[in-house]
Amino acid sequence: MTTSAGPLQQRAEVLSLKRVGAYHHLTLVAPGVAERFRPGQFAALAVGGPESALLLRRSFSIYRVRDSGTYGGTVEIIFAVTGKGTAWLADLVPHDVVDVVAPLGRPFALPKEAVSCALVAGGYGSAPMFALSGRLLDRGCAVHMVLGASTESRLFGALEARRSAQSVIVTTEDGSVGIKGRVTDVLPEVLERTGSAVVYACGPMGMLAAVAQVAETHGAWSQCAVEEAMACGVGVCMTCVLPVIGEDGRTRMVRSCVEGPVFRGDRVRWSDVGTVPEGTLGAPSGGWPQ
Amino acid sequence: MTTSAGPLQQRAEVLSLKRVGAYHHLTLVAPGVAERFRPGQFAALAVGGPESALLLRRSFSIYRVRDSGTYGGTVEIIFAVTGKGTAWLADLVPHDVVDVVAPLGRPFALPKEAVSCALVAGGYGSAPMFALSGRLLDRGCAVHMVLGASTESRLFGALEARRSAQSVIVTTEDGSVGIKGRVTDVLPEVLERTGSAVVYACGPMGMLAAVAQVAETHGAWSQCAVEEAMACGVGVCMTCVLPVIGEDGRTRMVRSCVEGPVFRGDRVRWSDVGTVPEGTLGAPSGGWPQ
Amino acid sequence: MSATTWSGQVPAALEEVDLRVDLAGMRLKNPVMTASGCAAAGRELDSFFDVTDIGAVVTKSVMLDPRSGNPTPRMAETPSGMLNSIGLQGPGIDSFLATDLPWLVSRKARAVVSIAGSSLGEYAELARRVGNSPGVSAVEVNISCPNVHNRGLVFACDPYQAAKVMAAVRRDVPRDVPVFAKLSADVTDLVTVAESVMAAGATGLAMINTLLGLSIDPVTLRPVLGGVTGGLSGPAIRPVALRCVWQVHQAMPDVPIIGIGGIRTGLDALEFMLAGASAVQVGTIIFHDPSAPIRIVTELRAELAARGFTSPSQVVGLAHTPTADSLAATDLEGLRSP
Amino acid sequence: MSATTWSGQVPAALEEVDLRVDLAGMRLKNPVMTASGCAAAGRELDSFFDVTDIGAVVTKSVMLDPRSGNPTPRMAETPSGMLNSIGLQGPGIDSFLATDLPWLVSRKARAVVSIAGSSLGEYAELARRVGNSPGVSAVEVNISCPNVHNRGLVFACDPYQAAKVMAAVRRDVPRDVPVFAKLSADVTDLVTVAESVMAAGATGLAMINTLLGLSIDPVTLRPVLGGVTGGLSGPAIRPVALRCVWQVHQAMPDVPIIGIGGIRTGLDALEFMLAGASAVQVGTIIFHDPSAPIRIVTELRAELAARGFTSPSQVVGLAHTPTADSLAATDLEGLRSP
Ligand SMILES: Cc1cc2nc3c(=O)[nH]c(=O)nc-3n(C[C@H](O)[C@H](O)[C@H](O)COP(=O)(O)OP(=O)(O)OC[C@H]3O[C@@H](n4cnc5c(N)ncnc54)[C@H](O)[C@@H]3O)c2cc1C
Ligand SMILES: Cc1cc2nc3c(=O)[nH]c(=O)nc-3n(C[C@H](O)[C@H](O)[C@H](O)COP(=O)(O)OP(=O)(O)OC[C@H]3O[C@@H](n4cnc5c(N)ncnc54)[C@H](O)[C@@H]3O)c2cc1C
Ligand SMILES: Cc1cc2nc3c(=O)[nH]c(=O)nc-3n(C[C@H](O)[C@H](O)[C@H](O)COP(=O)(O)O)c2cc1C
Ligand SMILES: Cc1cc2nc3c(=O)[nH]c(=O)nc-3n(C[C@H](O)[C@H](O)[C@H](O)COP(=O)(O)O)c2cc1C
Ligand code: FES
Ligand code: FES
Repeated sequence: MTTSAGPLQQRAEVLSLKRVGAYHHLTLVAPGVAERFRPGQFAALAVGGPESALLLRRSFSIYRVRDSGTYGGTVEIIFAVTGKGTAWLADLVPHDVVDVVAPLGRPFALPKEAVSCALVAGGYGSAPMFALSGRLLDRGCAVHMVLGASTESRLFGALEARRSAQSVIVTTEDGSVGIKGRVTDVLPEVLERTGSAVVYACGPMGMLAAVAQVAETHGAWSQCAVEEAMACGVGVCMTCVLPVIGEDGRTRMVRSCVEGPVFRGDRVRWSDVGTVPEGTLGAPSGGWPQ
Repeated sequence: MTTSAGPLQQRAEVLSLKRVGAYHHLTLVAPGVAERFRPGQFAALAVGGPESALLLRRSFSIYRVRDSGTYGGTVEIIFAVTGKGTAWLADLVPHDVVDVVAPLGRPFALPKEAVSCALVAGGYGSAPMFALSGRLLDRGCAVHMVLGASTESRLFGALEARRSAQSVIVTTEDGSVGIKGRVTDVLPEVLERTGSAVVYACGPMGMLAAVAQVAETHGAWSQCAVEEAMACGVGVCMTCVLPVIGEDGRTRMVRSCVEGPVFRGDRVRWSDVGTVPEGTLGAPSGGWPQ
Repeated sequence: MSATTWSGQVPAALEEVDLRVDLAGMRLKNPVMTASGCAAAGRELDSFFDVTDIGAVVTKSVMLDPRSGNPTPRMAETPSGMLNSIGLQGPGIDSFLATDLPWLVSRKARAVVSIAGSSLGEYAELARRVGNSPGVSAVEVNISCPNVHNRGLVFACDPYQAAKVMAAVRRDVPRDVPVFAKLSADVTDLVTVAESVMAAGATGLAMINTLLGLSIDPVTLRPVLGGVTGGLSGPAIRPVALRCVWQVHQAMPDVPIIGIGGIRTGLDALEFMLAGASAVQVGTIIFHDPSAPIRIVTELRAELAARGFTSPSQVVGLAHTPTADSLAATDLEGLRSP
Repeated sequence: MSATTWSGQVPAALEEVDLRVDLAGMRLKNPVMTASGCAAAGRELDSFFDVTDIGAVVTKSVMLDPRSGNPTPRMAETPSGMLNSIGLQGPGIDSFLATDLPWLVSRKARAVVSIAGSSLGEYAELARRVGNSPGVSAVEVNISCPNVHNRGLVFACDPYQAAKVMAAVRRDVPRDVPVFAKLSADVTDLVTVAESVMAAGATGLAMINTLLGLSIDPVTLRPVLGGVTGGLSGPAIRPVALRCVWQVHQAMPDVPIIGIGGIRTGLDALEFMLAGASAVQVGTIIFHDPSAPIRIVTELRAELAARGFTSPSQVVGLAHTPTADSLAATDLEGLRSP
């Protein structure tokens, strides 16, 4: 039965598409998404047009939603062009129509108390962080942001971050803006200074692994939004799995589209992503590949 | 070796796309085509965009070419939406780009003397007739047009015909405009009245067969532009064949893209199209299918 | 007779079309099912459409024990298709019977349970467990998965081995529960495999499974998939799947066939039925459009009505009859898409 | 060793790349050829690019006698592919040798002549005629065409029959002219067929031919093609073709393979070479883009250079080496398309 809490599938009109540094900022008219949305969820877009040879949807963190206004509800994403599908998206013009399914996946878990939180993002990984910081601030949490990228043009939302957080630190690997280095170079200091109880992270797998490690060292919880290739995005195909340790201590290959994309950082077996570690439920003995 | 007389392949910008009755009139910027073009030739357009699942080009008679002007050379076609590729074409907007190969195929043969000619077309089959009439008039020929369609909206160029011909007769099957009936109902009278030595025809296969028959009965030559499904349009695939009788009296399966689309009406074995008639060069005994 | 209805060419009203079918004794609301491995056990799709509104849910092939599946990446997009190497990840039969099946039953959805084993004994054991579970409408036997990390020939590629599996399964599934053998197209002679599993007791055939394929990563210069080769599915394989249905229906016109492979629209479903399928399964296109199964039900109704048919049974195998051929295509131009 | 070059990751300059290859003793300007039946005998394509600038022109399979081919329709478009049932229309060997071949020779193009017979005797006769004609760089033996109206098994589907054809052809073609067997993927066990034709004297393998498919006309409700079934080609089949090249190269790493199937870009060509092909053929995509073969030559050069390779021979089969795997993909992000 269609539930009102579930994802919506709709043909959404393009309201605007703008360049932001190395990225594109796409706004789609998609009524009903805002009401269902929680930060950390994603949208899956069909690409290539009506005669497309590209069969699979592309997934993007939801950056922002609006529940009404002049154009009805909207949903916004930030994307980088990395292949055919995103190249097609980057050519959209207002009034074009895109089939979108949203919101999908499990959102960031919010703390019950008004604690201090660190939001750490790499590249377009900052996209979901602003909606998140909004909800955290609403709950009286203090928000501290650490945004990193390889270079300035790949940094998203540094200005917006100043409005969304008590403190903001920017790092770039080439030093073109902010501190030269990686987010994890500054994160320990941030955690110590702010006493953050929770670390929220979104970015490349390597960064997430490192952030989860730092959080653990500092006795903080971590909530990491992963990015695994997804064929369906809705939980039916089993392509998007990664090894995650359950409550029972058992490792399982878990679907990142419906049981993620947000996971507890201490639950994901980061260094085993891309393998089936020995001892995983149902794994051949010795794990796979050997 | 690339010859200057051969077809050109180019990424052509859309200059305009307009509705004309049930059809669409597409103008593409395609320098160099006009210089090579002769009436009866066609253009092959790639459809579906960069990620298209539609592999094959769509062929269209060339309606008009211009060799320069504000926009450089242009080529124009008239098309009906009948499937996925033409539906995609109908959605083009100015500045979109279409990969086009043109001009292709053998043109209408022109008479050496200044004789009277009848130009007979069904539906969008009139598209190539205006360029043809121009060349005939240039040679001092008299031009008489007969344009037919199922209904008024499917008649193309009736007004333009008045400027291009000494006489014009229009027929529609539903009588919505002109004489109720088919082009072949009026053709005998036209041939008698005008004493035409050559009949040029473009339209559905059934119409061409009937026109060729009428021409033969009246002792006129006929030149018929056929429309067979084409995979390559350039002579390399052998999909577009139909049974044609050669100079030697032998029937061969002949490529309509390079040895046509214009054939002498008395050479095509109209009633055997879609088969391999017995006696065709290389046919199994009894023909095929039996 | 159907050909007459067709040549009559009086379009039917949508309400006149009764989509119910009898598939080897199974009564289905309509002939559209989900394909195994493309709908999990139905639950996730229930937020996109009511899973009781389609013909049946075919569940992901279940094995005896829990199974982790292959390492990632497990997918690669290909032109109009995709490769997958899931490696039959699943919870094992105990968990399936305790959790997944009861949900389908409680929803009153038609459940077709797909089973996969790595030995005859496993197939027999699965057949016993599944066959005796209430609420199972039919069993589909996956003998053709090319992804499993078993470098021997898969069962489906050998008529003799395929028949042994079917015989073992048939023995342990109650008579009134139909058993479908799911075939692979990656064989030299499909009809022989089909005949052999039918002789071994299959009630009908489901075809086709994915084709074996490979894709190479332009960055690592290695195969994309963790499992190296994978199964090709989606519209790209539709012509191959249609050919398989055609060939087998031609050889065995009375065998119930479920057509599978790249079905995207109601028109595609109709093509499979014309070629000889009594029902169809919708797989990969669900990933593109999670509401595809129900959309295809609606579209199939419209395609039938437009051609003057009032029941899917009227079109099954119709493309094999020369009657349809004699129709003058010109009268039917209005039916050309779009 | 190539893997070292690669892991060095210093992009090469375009001029540094030497595209020449030695294919079973044939020296080619570059590894890109046209596929049989998709370029006629080269003449028509010469108005889109200089046919001497590609590796070779493989001519449409020629038979002993002139042949009318199948009735139309002979094609059906399918998702990212097409079906054809040409039925080997052609002028026969006499006319071919009198007209088509001399044109290629006079243009100084590399001519690979594809032959097709319906009996061993015909193959032998064709081999004799073609093998002794000056200007033939190699012979390709089409043993796998599914279109011909011969309801028996095609030669390519039976390792024994396939070997007999190859032996007959090899006997009659001069030693210094390489003979390639063109294989069909529509078999249960491709490696066995490959081994068997190699044992019978083939110099190398060309793979794959089209897959057998079918399409149904929504208006007539009958198969679209005059020949009922047809051959599926184009990007849709590329993953299957790549898998075939991979499997055969894995089993017989020293056998020269020409990769064929859905190649659209230089990157696709590179994928085939990584999987084990020493050269490639470009088929259906020519219909979409008549200048595709020369475009692919240019693109292949760029793809090689970007990865620090200076010769196609450095990449042949590289995807099988675990070395390439150990490269950190993150350093290579710049190579991801586009
Ligand atoms: C939950 C989630 C959230 C994401 N959020 C964002 C975001 O906010 N902004 C953004 O720019 N990108 C985001 N991505 C990555 C984005 O989905 C890919 O960049 C995109 O799918 C690439 O498509 P393409 O056609 O351009 O590339 P191609 O290489 O042509 O894609 C081929 C196939 O691989 C998949 N694929 C390729 N790269 C990735 C990737 N990095 N992650 C997952 N699948 C991939 C594609 O979906 C497609 O199925 C997210 C991915 C996931 C799973
Ligand atoms: C020489 C020539 C000249 C033509 N001139 C015109 C013209 O001036 N105006 C016009 O509207 N149409 C013309 N046509 C027909 C036009 O090519 C088809 O209408 C068009 O290809 C249909 O494409 P589609 O994708 O909309 O249809 P689909 O049915 O989706 O096409 C599927 C495949 O069938 C082929 N096909 C379908 N219908 C036809 C057809 N009638 N003739 C040939 N191939 C077909 C397509 O090219 C494509 O390969 C001409 C065809 C030829 C061969
Ligand atoms: C991701 C994925 C998983 C699949 N898993 C199974 C499976 O477990 N059992 C099975 O019999 N078929 C499985 N299949 C095959 C499909 O059921 C179907 O036969 C095939 O994909 C062709 O249909 P399609 O093109 O509509 O997807 C799977 C296919 C895909 C794409
Ligand atoms: C129209 C057409 C005609 C073909 N004719 C032949 C042929 O005569 N001999 C042959 O060996 N292969 C023939 N083929 C197969 C191609 O050579 C090639 O093996 C196949 O199409 C796969 O490659 P592609 O996807 O690049 O087209 C033909 C293919 C097409 C599309
Ligand atoms: S993407 Fe299909 S299950 Fe997660
Ligand atoms: S369309 Fe290819 S030969 Fe005519």
